[in-house]
Amino acid sequence: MNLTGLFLIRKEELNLRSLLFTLGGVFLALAYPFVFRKPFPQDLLIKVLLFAFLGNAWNILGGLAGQVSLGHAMFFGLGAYTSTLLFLNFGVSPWVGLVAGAFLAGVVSIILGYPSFKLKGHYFAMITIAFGEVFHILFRNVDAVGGASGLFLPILDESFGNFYFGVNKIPYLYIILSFYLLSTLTIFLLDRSKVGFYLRAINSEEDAARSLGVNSALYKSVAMFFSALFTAMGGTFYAQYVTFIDPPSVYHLMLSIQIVLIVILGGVGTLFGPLVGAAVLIPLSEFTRIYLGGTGRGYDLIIYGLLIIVFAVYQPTGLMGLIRRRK
Amino acid sequence: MLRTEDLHSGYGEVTILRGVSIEAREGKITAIIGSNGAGKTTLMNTITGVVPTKKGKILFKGEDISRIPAHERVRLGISLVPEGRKIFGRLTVERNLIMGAYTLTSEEKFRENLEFVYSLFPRLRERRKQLARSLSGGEMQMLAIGRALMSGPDLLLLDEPSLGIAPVIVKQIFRVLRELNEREGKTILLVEQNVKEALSLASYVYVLKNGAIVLEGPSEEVSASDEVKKSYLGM
Amino acid sequence: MSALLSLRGVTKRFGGLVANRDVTFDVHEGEIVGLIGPNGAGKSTLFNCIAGYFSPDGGKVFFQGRDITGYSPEKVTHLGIARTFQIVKIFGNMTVRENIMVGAFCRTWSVSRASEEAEAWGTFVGLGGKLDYMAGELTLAEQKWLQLGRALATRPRLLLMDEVFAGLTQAEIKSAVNLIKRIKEEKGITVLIVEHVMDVVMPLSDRVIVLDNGEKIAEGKPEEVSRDERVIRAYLGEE
Amino acid sequence: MNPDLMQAITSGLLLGFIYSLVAVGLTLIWGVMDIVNFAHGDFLMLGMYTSYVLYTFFGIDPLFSIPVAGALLFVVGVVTYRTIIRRILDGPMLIQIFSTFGLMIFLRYVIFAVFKPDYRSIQKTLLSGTFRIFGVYVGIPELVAAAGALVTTGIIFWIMNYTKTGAAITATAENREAAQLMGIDPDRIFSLSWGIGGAAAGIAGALLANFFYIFPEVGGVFGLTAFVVVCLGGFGSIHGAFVAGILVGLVESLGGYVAPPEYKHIFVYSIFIFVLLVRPRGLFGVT
Repeated sequence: MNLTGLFLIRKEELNLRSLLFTLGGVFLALAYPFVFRKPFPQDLLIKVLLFAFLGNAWNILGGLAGQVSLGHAMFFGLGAYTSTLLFLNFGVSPWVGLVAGAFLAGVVSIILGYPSFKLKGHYFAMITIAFGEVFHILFRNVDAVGGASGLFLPILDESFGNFYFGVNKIPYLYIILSFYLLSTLTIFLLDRSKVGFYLRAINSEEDAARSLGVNSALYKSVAMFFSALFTAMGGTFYAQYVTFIDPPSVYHLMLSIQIVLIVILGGVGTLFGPLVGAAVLIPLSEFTRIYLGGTGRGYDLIIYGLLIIVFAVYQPTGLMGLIRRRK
Repeated sequence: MLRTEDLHSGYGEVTILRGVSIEAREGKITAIIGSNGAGKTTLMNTITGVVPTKKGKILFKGEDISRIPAHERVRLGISLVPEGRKIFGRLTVERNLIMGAYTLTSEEKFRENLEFVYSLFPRLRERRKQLARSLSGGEMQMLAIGRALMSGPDLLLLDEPSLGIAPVIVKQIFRVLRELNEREGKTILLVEQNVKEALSLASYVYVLKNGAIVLEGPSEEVSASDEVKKSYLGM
Repeated sequence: MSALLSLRGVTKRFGGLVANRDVTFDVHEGEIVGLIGPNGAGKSTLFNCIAGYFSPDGGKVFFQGRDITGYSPEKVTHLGIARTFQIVKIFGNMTVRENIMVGAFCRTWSVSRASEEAEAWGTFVGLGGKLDYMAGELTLAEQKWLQLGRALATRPRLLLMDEVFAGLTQAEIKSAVNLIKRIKEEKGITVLIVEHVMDVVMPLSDRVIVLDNGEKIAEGKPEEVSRDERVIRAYLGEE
Repeated sequence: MNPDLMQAITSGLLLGFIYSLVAVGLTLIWGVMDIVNFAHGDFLMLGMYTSYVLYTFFGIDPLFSIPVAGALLFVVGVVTYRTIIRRILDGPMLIQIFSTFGLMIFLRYVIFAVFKPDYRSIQKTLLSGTFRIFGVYVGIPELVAAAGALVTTGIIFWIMNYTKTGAAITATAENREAAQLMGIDPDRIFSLSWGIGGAAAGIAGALLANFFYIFPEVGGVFGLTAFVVVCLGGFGSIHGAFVAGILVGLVESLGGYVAPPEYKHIFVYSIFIFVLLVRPRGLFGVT
């Protein structure tokens, strides 16, 4: 069997125009830090790409397989804590920590996911909240992992090997860009393989899928594994970028919510939805925080809340749905 | 009392009834027979408004009710005993009957109807404090009929009252229906698979097939027709 | 001749209700068998016991001599039993081709291979011109053909069909009957049809099995069965 | 018996009655229309702030704010149903989840913006002080709150089981179509359920305001606990929520007794996970 046969690539997806479009996008992202040289806009793009990446990760489970998780912060936190603790305690390179954290999150996701997959709809969403909260409480209270006061990464030599670049944001930008591209490519290929067909079938009519020989528990686990793996990578990236982690910043329920919200805003199950959602929501929340929320009064979150309600009621297919309708 | 004219309806995109015109005459029992999937239940649900009318009219006492919401049609005097009974298992027998009288405002009328239903089905009185889900299939069917009678309807619709019930109870239920018609003068429209019972009970019969009426007439004529045998036994 | 599918004393209860009681019958290779009975006779329950959606409380189900009692639906499909659903369950947000491909993936990992098979089966069930339509846009009848094509793409030896004719017009029923005959004759697939409407199944079936109140009350050639006193009573009511 | 243990059991019991009341409101909405109200805890928070505002600006003792909070949150519940829930009732599950999530965030941070994140409390109320019985200290506000919660739960229980309206709610929950055939307007029943659910949370909040800290995120704690209670009691079961509320109150309190208090919620969530996986219909749920 030849490898190309494993993926369904339609001609219209590989024409010159979409290729140019993608390359153009990548080029713009690469050139961006040379146009916007201040830290704020650079930081903004890094956050947009980070959340687009997390949105992609969530989309594998939520968008493709249709399993709504509201506990993805636990994988993010696992990634952040694994690499940080390995480095602080054993001097392990954050890159190794990244792999270790991703793998750990993947394994945890299967252990927790397999029994949970028999729960449908709201019940699955609720058990993921509970798992997420248990992780949150545990990390807040166990002193060996820093407890409530969190963990600081020490200042190191700025190098790729150390995954540390001080105030220079450009390398971080390129790293998260490549993460994002990697996740997008993975979803693109996954979606066009047998696994993708199976996940969409499970999402649409699980009983019918099973009647066609789809082992739904197995394939949901596969989706959960990839989803957790990427989310944990995002966690490690965050830890290396911000150099400080504590339970409220990496394990909070609101983080899980924010990831899902970005996907909903962009369009659930779409390839570029998370990027569109992040590109709208992250700047919106950053700007409202700066211009309205100087005293930490949470105006940005009021707008968040309203946006969610409005989108839920009037535009459930997200921004991608809007764009498509225009066509 | 009730007449449908060129009635079309179905679920979403799917059309199941394709131009059904029937009439339930006042004081008579009318039956609609037909096999599974013919559209009998859809017809009942369209008359009560649970399934929306796509085209055509439903005239009740001369007025077109096809655009009135389902929950308001009860007040007009239409009551259905739904397929599969659909009793409220989490409520007691008596509270099921209270639900049947939901639209009644007069306490006196309620008492009267309750007494009437208990006199029709003494078994229900014995079990009035029990949760309805603990009843047997036959008792549930009695409860469903009693519940439908609680609103004091002018037109009683029944969807497959004999389904999944022991033959003895079926006989009893059909006897009650006959009584309701003969003594109380209730107008009844029922849908049945149990062809023999339906033909003996009703004065006028329609045969529904694939969402359309293929045969109609007084029950003696219909029972003599070969068409019925053919539809049911494939001979 | 050993049987392709054998049921031996299958019993299924729901709470106090016995949906199937001690049902025993065989289906042989190359047959079209009708499983008929009035509403509530327990046909669907029995069907689900064979297809792996219910686990029987008593008795055994054998397929090609292998005990498959209590197997999961996906495992049953891999062994060579495919099914359709009475209430159509298509993947509405996927195209016709993609729907059938999900079935074809049962035997291959190759997308191009699955796509080719989807074309072949799509054409076989008469949807050749609509391969790239969204399945949700099809008419009810077309969705039923799609279910059939999708099930066939798993390359079954036995096809279970649950009330395929319900809700179809006369013309559609005719083409369904033709299709089922072709499934048997051209593809050599054994068919078990669960059906309520007798007039369609009788001429189509080589043999019929009649259920009433969860029990098998008759089995045999269609013309014999339709003369059977118990069957007539079950259908036309108690005397 | 060990006095500390007695103390833990007593406070767990008192808290449990409040949990029951909060959960009864949540389970009612869930049972009737299969919708999870993630903003339920924030309804409770609004109830607390109602008391706070009436006390601070008008000098009304929180004891008398209880009916006001109940009425106000009844309206909030009905408005929520009419503006949001009605539109998403048949929508995809993800959207159903997120619409009330959006409401939760909105309510929480409107209060946050108005009242700042500070922890507040109402001092010098009519109900203050403690008394000692069998070596156990019992706060009068806690005791009154527990009694109030018990009475309110009792009233809801009575409505559901002994009135025609309660029967109509149960009937609609069980079979919407059959309820319509009785002449019941499901839309009205849904609206009413949201009203009662909101009022239960509002009253619980006003009862808590007598002794509990008041802050914008307080709903988070109670909301999540209410989910646990509802799940344990069986989704949609009123008496299940009542019993489970008391159990969860006890587990939380005893958990804080046997292990460091920071971990007490772990016990609660563990029950939640365990019940979901082993017996998803809860202790008293109907399938």
